[in-house]
Amino acid sequence: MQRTRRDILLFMGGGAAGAVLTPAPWRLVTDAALWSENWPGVPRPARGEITARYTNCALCPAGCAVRARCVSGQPVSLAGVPSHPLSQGALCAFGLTGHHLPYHPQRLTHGPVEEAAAAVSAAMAKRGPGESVAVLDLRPGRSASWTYRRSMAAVNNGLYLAPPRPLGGAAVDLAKARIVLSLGAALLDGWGTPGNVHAARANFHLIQAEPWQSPTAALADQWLPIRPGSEPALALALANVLNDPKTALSEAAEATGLTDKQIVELAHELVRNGPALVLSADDLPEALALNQALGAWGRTLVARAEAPVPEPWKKAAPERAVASVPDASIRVLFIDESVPGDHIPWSAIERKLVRDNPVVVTFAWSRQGYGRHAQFALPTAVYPELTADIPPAIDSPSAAFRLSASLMAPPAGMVDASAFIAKAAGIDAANALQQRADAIHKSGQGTLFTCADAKSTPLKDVKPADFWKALNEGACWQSGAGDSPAHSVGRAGAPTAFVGPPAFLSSPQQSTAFPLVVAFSGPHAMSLASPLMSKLYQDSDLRLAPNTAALHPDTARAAGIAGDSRALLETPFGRCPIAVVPDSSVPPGMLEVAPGPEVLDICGADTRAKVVAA
Amino acid sequence: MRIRGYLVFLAGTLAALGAGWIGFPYAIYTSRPQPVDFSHKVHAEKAGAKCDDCHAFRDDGTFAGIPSLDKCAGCHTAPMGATVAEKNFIDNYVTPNREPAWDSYARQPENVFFSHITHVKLGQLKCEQCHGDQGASDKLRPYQEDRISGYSRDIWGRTPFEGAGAGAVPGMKMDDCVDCHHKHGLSHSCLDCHK
Amino acid sequence: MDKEFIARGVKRCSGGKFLLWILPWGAMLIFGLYCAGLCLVKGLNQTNMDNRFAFGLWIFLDLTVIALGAGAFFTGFLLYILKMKELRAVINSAVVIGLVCYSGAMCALAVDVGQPLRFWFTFWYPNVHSMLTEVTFCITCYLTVLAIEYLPIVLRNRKLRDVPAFLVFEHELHKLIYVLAGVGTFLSFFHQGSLGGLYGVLRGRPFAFREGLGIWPSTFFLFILSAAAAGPSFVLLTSWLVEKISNKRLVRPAVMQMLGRISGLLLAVYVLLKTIDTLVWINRTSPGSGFPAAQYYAWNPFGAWILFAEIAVFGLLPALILLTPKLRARTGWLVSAAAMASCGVALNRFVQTVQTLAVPTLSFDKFMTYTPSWQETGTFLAVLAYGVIVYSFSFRYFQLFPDERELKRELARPEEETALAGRY
Amino acid sequence: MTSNREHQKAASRYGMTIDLDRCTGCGACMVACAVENNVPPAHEGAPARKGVTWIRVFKVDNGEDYPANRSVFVPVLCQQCGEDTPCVHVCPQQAVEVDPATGIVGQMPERCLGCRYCMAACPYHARYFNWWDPQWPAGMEKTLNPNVAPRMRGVVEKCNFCHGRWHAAKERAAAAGKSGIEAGDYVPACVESCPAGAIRFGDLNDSSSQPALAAKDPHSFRLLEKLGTEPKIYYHSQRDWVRQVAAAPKPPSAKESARG
Repeated sequence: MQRTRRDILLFMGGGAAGAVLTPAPWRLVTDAALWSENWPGVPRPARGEITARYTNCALCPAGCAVRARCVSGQPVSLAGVPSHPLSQGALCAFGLTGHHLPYHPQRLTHGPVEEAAAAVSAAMAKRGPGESVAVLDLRPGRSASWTYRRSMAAVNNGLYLAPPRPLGGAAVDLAKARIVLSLGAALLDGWGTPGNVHAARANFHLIQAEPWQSPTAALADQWLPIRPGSEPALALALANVLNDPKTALSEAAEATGLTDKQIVELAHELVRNGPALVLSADDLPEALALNQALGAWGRTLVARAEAPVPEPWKKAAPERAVASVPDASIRVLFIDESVPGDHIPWSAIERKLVRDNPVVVTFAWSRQGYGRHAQFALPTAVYPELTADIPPAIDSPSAAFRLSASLMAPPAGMVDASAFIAKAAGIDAANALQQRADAIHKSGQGTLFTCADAKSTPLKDVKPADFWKALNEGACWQSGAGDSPAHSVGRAGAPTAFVGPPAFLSSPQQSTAFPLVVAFSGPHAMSLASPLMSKLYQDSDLRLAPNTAALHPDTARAAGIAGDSRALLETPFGRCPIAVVPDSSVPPGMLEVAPGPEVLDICGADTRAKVVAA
Repeated sequence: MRIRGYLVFLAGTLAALGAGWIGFPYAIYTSRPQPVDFSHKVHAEKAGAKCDDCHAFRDDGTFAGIPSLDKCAGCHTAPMGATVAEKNFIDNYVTPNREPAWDSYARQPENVFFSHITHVKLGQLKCEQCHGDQGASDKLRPYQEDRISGYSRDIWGRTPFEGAGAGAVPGMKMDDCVDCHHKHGLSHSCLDCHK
Repeated sequence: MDKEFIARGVKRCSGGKFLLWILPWGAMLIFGLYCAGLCLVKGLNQTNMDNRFAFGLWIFLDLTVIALGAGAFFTGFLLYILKMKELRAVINSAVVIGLVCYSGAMCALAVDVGQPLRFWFTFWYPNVHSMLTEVTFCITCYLTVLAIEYLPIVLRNRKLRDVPAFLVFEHELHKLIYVLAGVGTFLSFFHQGSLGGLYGVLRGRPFAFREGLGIWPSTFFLFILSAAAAGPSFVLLTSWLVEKISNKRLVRPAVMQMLGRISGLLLAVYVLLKTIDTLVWINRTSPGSGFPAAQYYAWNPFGAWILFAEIAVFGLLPALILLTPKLRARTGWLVSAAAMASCGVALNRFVQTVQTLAVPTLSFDKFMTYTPSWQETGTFLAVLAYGVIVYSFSFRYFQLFPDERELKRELARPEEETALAGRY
Repeated sequence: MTSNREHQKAASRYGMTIDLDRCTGCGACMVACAVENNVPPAHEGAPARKGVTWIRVFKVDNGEDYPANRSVFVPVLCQQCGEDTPCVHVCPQQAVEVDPATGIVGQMPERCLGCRYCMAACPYHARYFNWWDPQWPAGMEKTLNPNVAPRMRGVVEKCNFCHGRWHAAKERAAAAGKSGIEAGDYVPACVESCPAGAIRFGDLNDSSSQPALAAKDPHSFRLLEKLGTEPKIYYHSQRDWVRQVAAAPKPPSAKESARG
């Protein structure tokens, strides 16, 4: 017994001694280290041929030109197209990560298509008198929008609804402006076409009248920290001063927190250093009035032009604002949110629906958004899968037509909103895009910019087939300066009737129930952006996370909230939970909110709100 | 008794040496055959193909590596010879249009950036210099993969302790790269080749 | 049942009692190992460290235990090189402490790195300019030395002596002891220094950065000195603790006082140099790199008090106590002074590691705070428990205090002895 | 050897200039960087300080309360220190080095032990540790950049001026038979992506390059210049208070703010 144990020990000892003299132990140690550099859980990027393909970003009306770097066809990174006439090679954070959207965890992958179609036709058939069918188009001005308008014209009592457009749908010629007064417009933070704005920035003096120090305010030549919600008052006061220098300004001064002197000087500055331009965050009639008073109309502010459309399309339903629809009157409502656009709080839409089970069909690529409220949420392709045209941006004085051309095939089972709605209305809208392109080509006006070679060629010299091909490779058509005015949109043919004093829409004293003015700290698309945007709000302090609000510590204390904490955001439209961050750079009486689906349900343009401890 | 002790000890040592030097180098690799019984030799002679006829460079200078199926299908839509190998290839891959799952002997790890064109065009290296006489081989040798690190034996075989190793293929380990770069005074930093 | 393992002529408590004593520590160890396992398997996301607080509890632990473990090399140095024969009474205990501290630190480090599988890179591709390389090499070597020094203690175990081969081996080893002591001393001096250099070289962290004497920043030498000062204090402290816990007399008061005197002496020198160094740093080094030193202490809770505590309360004060023969003679004073000295060195290591990372460098930095996660704390406790367990076993089965037997005989009244014998 | 001398001649010191008067804090650089370098989205519920952002834009303000409060956005990336680079000499196993050919401070994830000593050494907090294995939402790994290897958990990484792009540029040059690359062939992702054109990139050895010019501009500054680490990132601002951000931190102010 004793003997053998001893032997075993000796044998093992010898073994150990021998093993050290063989590759085995050393190789095992090395291999273990090598394994650590490609162990499971670390993905391998696919290799393949690297190509550049071109398209236009569909994530906002700016429609910046995009150069996609593709590995065997799959886009792996996006960049701007230098020397592009509209976007000047710039792309925003959202655009740069657009190619992630198809893989968004919130992606809507399937929906009850047949059921929806059946329910729609049934509801349309047995509609009561005065009950309407409506399409809510969050991105008006597309060819798809025309399809909707034609469809709604085809059905009786059909409505085409769109969110109000800033500046009443007028377009802006920044290049001509020498002084710009921005009433809270995020001029340097996503307004219009970033590239275009930054290119023009050097040539105008920027005055930002805004209660909080937005990124734009921080970089403006002059920041006027006015009272929250007093933008209309300021615009109106300025307009009045220009029309009648002896106007009493005390009320305006009171509302804005500026002195009479400041207002008068501002007015003179605008005139002196013109051509001037006044921009506003929301669609303020006052802003239009001021522009008119400044003689901006026709110089820095022009009617927005649209690319020509085929004659037969002209028989289309007019564009209407949701607010103008009588309550409880919509039986069937289609909402197209396949591309992010301006936002209307759901609660504002809901009240327009008939009380007894209305049929609401949303076309969206994401599970967030209106789909959460509709009984039929149908999945659509998403940029960069879909092929659709992009309406001209607010800062493009000339008409433009470009496609967000598909860079990758959408997954099976995706629905085309316009086809669905056209079918429901019984009209034929097949290949509308190509018809539009042909119509444009027939007009023979303008020039065509092709991305690959960065060349502009007169449209006259381009063959129809080539035109269509070029469009599908991201090319951009622009109407030239001397062209006969293309189709113009909105109620911007001339500015709205001059708004006379003293109609203060909203001065801070007014609503006491909801004392706080809501300012969105980012575009509405924030909550539907690439997962990588978490770099900006989770890995850094750059943006507020969706459904988060920053407010002045005093405001927070007044609401009984201490430090970072959860709270309830309450507006006339309802309430939702939010995270609260104290930030002494936010003015008292204001709430800086990062849009998230829940917040957007209850917050719209110039909403008042209050925060209560949860 | 004492002698016996030494003998037992020695036995242990020998056993370990044997296992470590003979058994281990084979045990550490898994080996699998290539999907297609391909002969470089035949293609070099019959088709008179040079390496970069099939292993081509793309326009941007990147290396396409193992040709994709359509390249083969260019000639092999229908059998050209009477070999079983070709018939199998056509039946299993060309007709169903299925890419063969080739195993690349020389595929470097993910963290390595290797530019063929730099070495071929600027460095004036012959393919054989790294890949050996692969081009003249009549069969594809089985692909050997390290069980633990998961790397091909060609790029991660032949540790200083291990014998001659797989085939007559020269090394494609980091040391081999570094040696050559040193010789030509081209070693600046890790980032030259690592990504 | 383990009687035949216990040295002749000394009394140890019953196996059951011993088990009871070990049990809680064992539990702690097991929990700690579970925590460490989590960190190894799931990764360091288990800890509360982050990109700004890249080091945390563990590094503090490593530096501290290694400083306290310095007793091993320094006592060895005094005994074998400077021939202070009296210290033979504690050398074994000191060696065990050293072994425990160093091996514990090594284990903590293994968990602390993100890729433990690559531990050998440091040896295979060493960057000779890095203090961490010095540390790694020295600690590894010294750990080996300690293991060899520990071997004879083990082999002198009553049972193991039966094996003749072991006896011979032990005897041979013993001849080596002087060489070992020498090597050990050199190694430890060196890596204590490197540990100091670790932070002293951080040009990017003006709070820690110190100017160099030769190729090493001043902290290099301060760490050596502080460790040498704290080491004997800690040996003293542990010996006293063991006496209390086991309720036996193990070391002659004279030896204790000697340790105290040495510690005090070195501590005094250390405090002097540390003060000079701090003044140079405040008036030259720190402003030189654009950081007025005053502002470091504007960040609560790390006010100027911490500097005062480090130098005066836990440095100067114990030094004075240990240097006054009257006070030194009183066990209470002696031990509490030793305790303070040990705390002082711990505090110094804390400042070096944690406060350095806490104070901002960029003007838009925030002051960083950090609290270890339970996984971190668990791992920390594991090292502690491991130490206690190893020491307890060594004390039970090996001759850690050679004088124990004679001291026992000197204990005149037998009945008291029997009375004591029952207790642990 | 000839090639060696040629390389010495060709040696460049890449640097950057960032115009703080143009930066709108849109974050384009941060996401573009993450896309280019295969940096995964923030880990579910992880704190900000555990995130990996090779370039990170800080919101810095003058410490005043509303309405006197003024803020500026400061993009901070690896400053590519040129003089006794703090992170290089601390690394125990040569995982960090300055490339003599480009002046770029390189970090080798596959050599990194994850000891994080370099992070403690970096005054700019420009180094990031992979606390988790990288994770992308299902399918998103299809969009990874093949020129950059994703890093595994437990290693440190940082900005290397989009070295993958440098490789690509070199290869394109090689295809054209050239051994060197022209200015403009190689531009990091953040520079390319900045809509405001606030970030400019170039070779400091080329006196006509933007950074080289910025180095002489009185309104340009570098962060913590007094540390003497010769960073290659130059910041620029006409605003005096903004240039103060280069200096060491002021003692804490009473201002309560969880952001910026």
